[in-house]
Amino acid sequence: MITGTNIVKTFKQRGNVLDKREVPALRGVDFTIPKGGAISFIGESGCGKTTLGRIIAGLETYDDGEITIGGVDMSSLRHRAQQPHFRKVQLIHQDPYSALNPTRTIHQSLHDPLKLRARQTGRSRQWTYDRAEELLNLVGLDPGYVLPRYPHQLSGGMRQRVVIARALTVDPEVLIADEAVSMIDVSLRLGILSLLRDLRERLGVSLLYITHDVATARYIGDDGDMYVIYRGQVIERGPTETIIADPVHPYTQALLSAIPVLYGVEQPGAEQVKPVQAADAASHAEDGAHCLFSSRCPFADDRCVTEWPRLGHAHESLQDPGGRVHACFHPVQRQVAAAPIQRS
Amino acid sequence: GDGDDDSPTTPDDENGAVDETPAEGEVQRGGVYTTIAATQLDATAPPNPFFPQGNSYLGYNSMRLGWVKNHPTNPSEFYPGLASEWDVAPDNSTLTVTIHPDATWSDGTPVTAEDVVVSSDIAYTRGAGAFILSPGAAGTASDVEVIDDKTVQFTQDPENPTSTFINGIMDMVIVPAHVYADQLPDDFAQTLEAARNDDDAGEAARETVSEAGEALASFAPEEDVSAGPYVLERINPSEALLVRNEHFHHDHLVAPDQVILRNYTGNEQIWDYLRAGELDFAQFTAVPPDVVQQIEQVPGNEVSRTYSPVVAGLAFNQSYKPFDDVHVRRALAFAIDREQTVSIATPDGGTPAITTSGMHQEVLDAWAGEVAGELEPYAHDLDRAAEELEAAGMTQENGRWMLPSGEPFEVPIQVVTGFSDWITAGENIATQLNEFGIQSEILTAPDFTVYQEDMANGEYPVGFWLIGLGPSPYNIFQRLYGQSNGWQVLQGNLSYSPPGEDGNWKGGPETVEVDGIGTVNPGELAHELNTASPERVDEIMSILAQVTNETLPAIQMWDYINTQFSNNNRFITDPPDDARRITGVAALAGVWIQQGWVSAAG
Amino acid sequence: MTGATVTRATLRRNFWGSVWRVLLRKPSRLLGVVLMLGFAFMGSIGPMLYDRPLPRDPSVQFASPSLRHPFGTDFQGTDVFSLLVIGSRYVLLTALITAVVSVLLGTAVGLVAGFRRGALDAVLMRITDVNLTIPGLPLLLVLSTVWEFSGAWEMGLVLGLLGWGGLARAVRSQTLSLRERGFVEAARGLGLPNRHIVGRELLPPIAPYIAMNALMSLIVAVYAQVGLFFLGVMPVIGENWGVMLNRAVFDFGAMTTPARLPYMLAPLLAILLLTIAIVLVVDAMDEVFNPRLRVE
Amino acid sequence: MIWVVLTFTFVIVSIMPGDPVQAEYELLLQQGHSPQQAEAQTAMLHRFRPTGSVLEQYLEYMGSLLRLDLGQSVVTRVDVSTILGEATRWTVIPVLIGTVLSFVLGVLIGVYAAIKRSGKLGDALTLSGSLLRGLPDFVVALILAAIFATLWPVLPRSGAVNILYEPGFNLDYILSLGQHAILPIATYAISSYGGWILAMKSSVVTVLGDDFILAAELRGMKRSVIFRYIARNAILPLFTIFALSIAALFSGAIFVERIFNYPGLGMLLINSIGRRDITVMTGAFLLITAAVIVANIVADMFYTVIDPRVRRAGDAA
Amino acid sequence: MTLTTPMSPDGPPSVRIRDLTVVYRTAAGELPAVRDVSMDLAPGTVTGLVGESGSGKSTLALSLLNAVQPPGRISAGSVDIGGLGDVVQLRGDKLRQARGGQIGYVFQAAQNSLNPLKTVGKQLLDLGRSHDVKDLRALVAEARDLLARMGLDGARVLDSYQHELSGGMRQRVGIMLALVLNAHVVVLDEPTTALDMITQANILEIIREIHAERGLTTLVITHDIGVVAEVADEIAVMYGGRLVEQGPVRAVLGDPHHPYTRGLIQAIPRLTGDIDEAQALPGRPPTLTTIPDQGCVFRSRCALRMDVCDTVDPLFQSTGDRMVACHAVAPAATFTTTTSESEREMTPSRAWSGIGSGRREPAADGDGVVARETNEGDSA
Ligand SMILES: Nc1ncnc2c1ncn2[C@@H]1O[C@H](COP(=O)(O)OP(=O)(O)OP(=O)(O)O)[C@@H](O)[C@H]1O
Ligand SMILES: Nc1ncnc2c1ncn2[C@@H]1O[C@H](COP(=O)(O)OP(=O)(O)OP(=O)(O)O)[C@@H](O)[C@H]1O
Ligand SMILES: [Mg+2]
Ligand SMILES: [Mg+2]
Repeated sequence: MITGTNIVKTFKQRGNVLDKREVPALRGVDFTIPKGGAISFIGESGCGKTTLGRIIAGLETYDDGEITIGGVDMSSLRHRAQQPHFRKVQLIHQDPYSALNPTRTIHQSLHDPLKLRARQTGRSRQWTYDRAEELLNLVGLDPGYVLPRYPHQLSGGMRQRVVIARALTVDPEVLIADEAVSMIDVSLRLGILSLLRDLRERLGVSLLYITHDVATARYIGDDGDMYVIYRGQVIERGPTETIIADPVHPYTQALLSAIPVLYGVEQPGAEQVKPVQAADAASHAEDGAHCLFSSRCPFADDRCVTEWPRLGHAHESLQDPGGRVHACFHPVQRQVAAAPIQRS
Repeated sequence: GDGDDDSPTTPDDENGAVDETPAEGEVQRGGVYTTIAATQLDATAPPNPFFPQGNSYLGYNSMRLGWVKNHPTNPSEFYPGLASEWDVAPDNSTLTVTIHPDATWSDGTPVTAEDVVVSSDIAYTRGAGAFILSPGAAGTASDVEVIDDKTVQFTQDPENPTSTFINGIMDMVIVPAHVYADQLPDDFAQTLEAARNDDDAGEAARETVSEAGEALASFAPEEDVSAGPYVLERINPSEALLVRNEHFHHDHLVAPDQVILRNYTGNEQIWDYLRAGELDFAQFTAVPPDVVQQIEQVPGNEVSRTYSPVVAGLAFNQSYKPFDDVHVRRALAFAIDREQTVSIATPDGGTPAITTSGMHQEVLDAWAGEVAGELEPYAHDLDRAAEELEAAGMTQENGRWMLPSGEPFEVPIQVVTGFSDWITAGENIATQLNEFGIQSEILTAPDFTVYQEDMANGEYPVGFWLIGLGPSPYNIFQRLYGQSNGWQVLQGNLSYSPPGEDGNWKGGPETVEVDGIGTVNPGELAHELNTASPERVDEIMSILAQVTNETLPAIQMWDYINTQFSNNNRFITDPPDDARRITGVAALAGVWIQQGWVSAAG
Repeated sequence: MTGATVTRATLRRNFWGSVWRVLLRKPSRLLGVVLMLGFAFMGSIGPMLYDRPLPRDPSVQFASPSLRHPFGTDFQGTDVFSLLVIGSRYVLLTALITAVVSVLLGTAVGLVAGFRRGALDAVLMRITDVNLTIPGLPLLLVLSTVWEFSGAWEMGLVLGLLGWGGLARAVRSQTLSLRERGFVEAARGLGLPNRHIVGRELLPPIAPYIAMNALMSLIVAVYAQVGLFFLGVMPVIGENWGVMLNRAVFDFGAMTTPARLPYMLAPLLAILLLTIAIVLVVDAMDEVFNPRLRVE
Repeated sequence: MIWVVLTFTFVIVSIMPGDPVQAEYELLLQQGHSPQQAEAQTAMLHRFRPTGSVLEQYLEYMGSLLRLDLGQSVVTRVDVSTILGEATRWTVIPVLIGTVLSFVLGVLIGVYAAIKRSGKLGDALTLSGSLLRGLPDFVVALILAAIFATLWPVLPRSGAVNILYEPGFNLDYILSLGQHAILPIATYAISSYGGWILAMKSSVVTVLGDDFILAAELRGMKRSVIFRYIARNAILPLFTIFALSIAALFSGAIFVERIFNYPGLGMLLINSIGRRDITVMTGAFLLITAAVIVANIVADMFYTVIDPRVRRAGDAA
Repeated sequence: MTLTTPMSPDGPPSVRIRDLTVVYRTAAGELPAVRDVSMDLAPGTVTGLVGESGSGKSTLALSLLNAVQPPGRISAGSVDIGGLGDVVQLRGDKLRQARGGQIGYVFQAAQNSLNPLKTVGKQLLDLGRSHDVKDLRALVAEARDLLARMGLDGARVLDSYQHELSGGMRQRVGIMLALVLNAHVVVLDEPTTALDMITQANILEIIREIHAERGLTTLVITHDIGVVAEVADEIAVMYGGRLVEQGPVRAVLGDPHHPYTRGLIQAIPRLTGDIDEAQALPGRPPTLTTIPDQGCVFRSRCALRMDVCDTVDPLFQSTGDRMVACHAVAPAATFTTTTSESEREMTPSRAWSGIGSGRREPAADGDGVVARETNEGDSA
């Protein structure tokens, strides 16, 4: 199990001496990845999803907060000591094209971590070969075909499977899939997604799924929690089905409303919400003084621009048995998600 | 000698006795005369002859009292410059100079005795020639007396009278007092007086004098004021343009209206100019034989070859074994085919040395003609070379000569980058020695400065070296047995330093035994040449010739030939033979022009 | 596994096959390779083929080119071609050492700076800047008055030390961009040691670039040393193309008498051919490596 | 940066062997001066040599540098800045003309080579570009000299201008300047032009692959407009190389000026090294280094001016 | 089934593609990226073209402007555009004028379709001059209007460089530049890829509205069926360089005939309903070199594969309300293979001449959940 408490990350961009901009990427995010469970983070571009994923995978530092992996608090450890823990968390990159070294065969790419593993666990050389084949089989690839090839000789889908196989070489407890299918062909996406689902079932790995495609998040883990994140703040969190069916935060609602409706198969939700402004037009001269979404929110009132709603603040105003929390002063459930057309 | 006897003459009868009553139109006038600047042109420097780089053009816009002839035996013969007469006391103790009555500066003021006095004061600040301020220094001027407006008398310090005294004074640059006098401190005469004393005050005075010299060096006169045939018009980084000085006292003899002096950075540039027929005159440069051919083929070009007072030698540092063994040096002298070397390296620039006496052959004939025939010529003879090597305890194995220690005998020959004749000769010598079984290679110093310093530091066992520097006998042997061999004059007294100290890099023995003469101290003899009577000089010269021939501190490779190029398309440049020998090539063409030996063609 | 090995062998064959195809596509490239091999032979074996001292015939100084003497003879009647062959050893050996030194240094500095970033990067890049800013040739001129780089080793070392900046910068920027690539990050995530990441993940993609750079630095090294000898700031010792050039121009009047041009043209032609060879080979390498391994 | 270079140079120059006075003396002898004349000529020089420990000299030199005083020539006593000023124009002007020429030519041909990159001609142009880039400038200079000064002697191989012409704005003088500068300029142009072709070609190929070019075509923009788009975007990255190339040419000037006996900085450096004129040497080296640094800075600034991406970002700051 | 009557000069033009084949020269010879495609874009409709990566969508789109880039070329076929004639035959200035003038193209990566060194305004002027627009002021005014219509501050945008605009803004600028010269055929290649959800929804809405307002004939290319469903009247599905199915959006989505279309729709996870209904499509899409040169291109992934599929190209022929290229669903066999799904016919097939009428279910507005217009926010 991995938990994060109040993770804060601010990027300091160095333009030149005079120009030091601070980009708050995460503003105190709490999360829990239960063992064997799946959670998902959704949100529009630039809201901090990738940053969070990288932090959890130990690839990025964070400014404040606390991460525990298997009960061990990372911030109390030195960099070297953190490593074995972070190795239990493997990140699967969005871009399968850059995730594999173009100059090395799949065989080489898989064997390096396996050899390391073999050395650590005192296993034989043969084990690494067997394991490589085993893993490729596991992700649905033909080892004989794939192993000797270079990445550019494989299709995107195959590459992404190889990436997953490589992540599995270190027997991770958590896989973080950051938009893992957004660059894969439509017809192949579902294959990768079901592979991830499958791995969760067969190997018991937890999944952290990062996406802006809510439907795929639902596919991966409809039993887990969904976190809706907006400009570095989680503004709504709850069981996936609850969030989709009855979102209360206007941002969540806007996000769900924006998902294209497959007319002919579905019909749009009845109470769709549209943000007042595009994200890029909204003013960013803020901080801490008001709701981050207030400038785009069709329902914002005076309170929204003078106070900053924290996650769970507005709890009392809403009976929520399912464990959903949100950060809105005016939570109203709206049915925005498209629904399948009822047959007959 | 009397100046009037040496008045300028040309072979051409018409132009005889020009000194007395110059006639109009006796030389064809007009045109631009192009030649090579001897020193580096410096467009940024002031036209001041005391500027260290010498940014004035001797013979053109910078004048001396007289022009030193490079006579093989008599160092004190001159062509008249600003002086029309000079009178030398028999014991060299006084020199009385009369300035040409018409001598005038280019700004119209006449040249006077005052100018000469100021010039000699300035000469002291330069610390050379007859104007040295070290107490007790030999051959220095001690008194300057103005006889009348055009006459000055110089007296030599009687303690150490030498023959170089006259030379030094005649060779002094004369500058206009009205331009330069202000540059000297007020009571400069007293300062000079004080500086002769060997005490603290003298030391201080000498410092003052040197400082004055330093200041003078960077003095930039507003315009070029010359008593010579030309004044400087302008200068750019590669050329200087001089125009006729109408006030020059022999202006009617001066043919070219303008003179261009070209800069050069490498000899090859001069070759280019010559090949293009662009130069009316060029002084000596090392030129490869077929380049000479090329140059000769250009219409109008003429090549003249005359005596040059310099000899190229292969000098030894006798601190290195086995070069301390005279047999080894002799073996090398026999082993090297000088004829071949010279024919390959510099057929136009030198004649193979007939013997190795430390003197130019012409000088040798003049001074010691009687011993010349008896000297060992060291003609190419590999058998004798082998004998000498065996005498030095060497043996031949598989055709290679081995030292007594069993190691191969190696002869590294040091030369300098850019000295093409030395390099080519060195390469040829190395090839010859290798063919004879002596391991040899040439090594090059990157430039002359480094060569010079390394040589003085004793880093080269064998290297090329200029010797036989004429015309003064003293100079000739000073080169071989002076400071570089351990003898140097300190406060007028000769002292000896062992090899490796005080610049003694040759490391030759202090005294040598010579057949038929006995023990000889070559250093002392060489020093004596400065003051010796002519008879004594004769005697010393033949002894030293023999000493040098037998002990071989250096193997004489070739006597330089002064190869001069001229082009007669625009001007006929036709000086008498001995005028081609005027010391300091810088002066050559300028002197000829003012003497009327150059006239415009057609 | 056997299946895989077989396929790997095929792949390797394919690689050489593609090299061959690339060479055949333009015969000029083949020429480049042949020339390169020729120069390698000339520098390594060539000098051994001649008896020393070289035979000479003072009667045929500066003979014009003929069948016996393709570039004529020199001032002592020695065959210029044999001088050229013997002179190639120093030139090529120096160039090789230079290339090795500058490539090793440049790659190491670039990789470390790009991979480590932070303060070390800043320091290394400062040094690189200095290295890049100091004008090499003038510095060499000044240096040559202090040191005599008479041996090929010293010369190569000095040239190498002066010439690594450009590569270091390029390698660093490539490393930085590769660092952002998923596979480097993945290797970190998998806990692979830095040694592995630098050696196995970062180096291979930039290796072709480095190789091409090494070849180009051969040219630069030849240029620099021959130039130094040509200018005469280096000791003009007999067996070197630069010395031949120097003597030809400054001592033998090659620029004045056309008859002596061959002596100058011989080393010029050698440099020209070497440049052509390297350029052609780099061109071929570019095509062999780029479509497959282009890093950008 | 300059300081590092400077100190480095100073140290090297200080430990340099050789004595300018001795060198001068022996040269005079070789020219046929008598030892006395040679000594008279050189005696003064002894006083010009620097005295004191290397550290003292260094501190003094640095001190005067702060006052922008480069000292005086050890050999001639002329202010180093005067000497450098004189030499610099002979280097800078031909180098600039050569660079601009080759830049224009290289850029045009580079564009052509990029457009025809799959054809034989484009290939040949590219290859010739790499060849010329690889070819040392002294090779180019020597070949040019051999052709135009030796085999077919139509151009001078020494000097900068004929002294007979009155300096100033008159036709003769300017023609003479031009005639002397042709070969150096041609060398600079030829030896740098290959680099431009290659740089421009690869830059154009990159830009051609950029979507906005296709977009412009699909919007029916005129060819000339599209060409302008390509050219401007492709040239932009070349400006950084421009600075570097000028730096390279300054080094190349040493060869070019030596071969054509052209009186610029390179020649000055060689001569001053030969004469062990320490202050001039340091000054020349410093100037060349400073030129390189300044060229880099100027290129950066220029880049900022012409690239709106950088410019506007800078404005915002 | 389609109306191909040429429209009056003022109305939206029609586009008729016939037997279009586009080949690319590769190491293995010239390979067709688009083969024998015939398609009609009815005047005034939005047609959505979907297909996987490499199926030839962009190639087809470029063919509409006769702008296939080397090493590709149109090797056969024609593209007739109402009022223009066969674009494939156009050359030189005429062709250039047609591009931008009559046919607007919004680039696949519109993010990068602007010259980074020039302001949008300057590029607009370049465009105007290229098309010999006399009144440049009017052009600028028109551009400003269009931008304002899309919710942007026109003056500011025109004065901006590309890097100062966000992805969504650049895309809108792209649309503006495609329309500002009054083109009536508009091709949008992946107009929303790389935009986030909310922006995408916004852009799609704009496309829809402008299409209606200006009377356009629009082709929207995407690999996202959701986008087509949102924006298009008509859908065309491409696979391996062929058109495999074309018909009214709702009809096709509700009842896909071609096994590929069906698989594709099934492979999309849905937001609500039974998530496990989603089924992955086996196999992987062909690339240029692996497209079989005879027989059905989809057969290797097809559940309905028959022997005839290996050898005979299925005809792209009309079955009821649409065109399908499949042996298994050929007119005669249609109902034998799709009977189980015939009930889906509930979606009313709709004429594409009606512009956007009633396509979208009206948003519930009773309780104040009114979707505000985007443009209001921007100008604020
Ligand atoms: N290395 C970095 N330096 C500076 N800012 C950064 C850096 N990485 C991310 N950011 C900024 O942090 C914020 C969050 O970025 P992040 O990549 O986590 O977003 P995201 O939700 O993954 O977006 P997307 O959906 O586009 O992938 C953004 O504003 C981004 O610009
Ligand atoms: N320049 C080219 N050279 C060779 N083949 C090409 C070229 N451009 C495209 N192709 C090939 O043509 C086929 C169709 O490409 P096209 O770009 O039209 O596909 P697409 O459907 O637009 O794909 P995407 O969704 O990735 O944009 C692909 O197989 C592609 O590999
Ligand atoms: Mg992301
Ligand atoms: Mg496409």
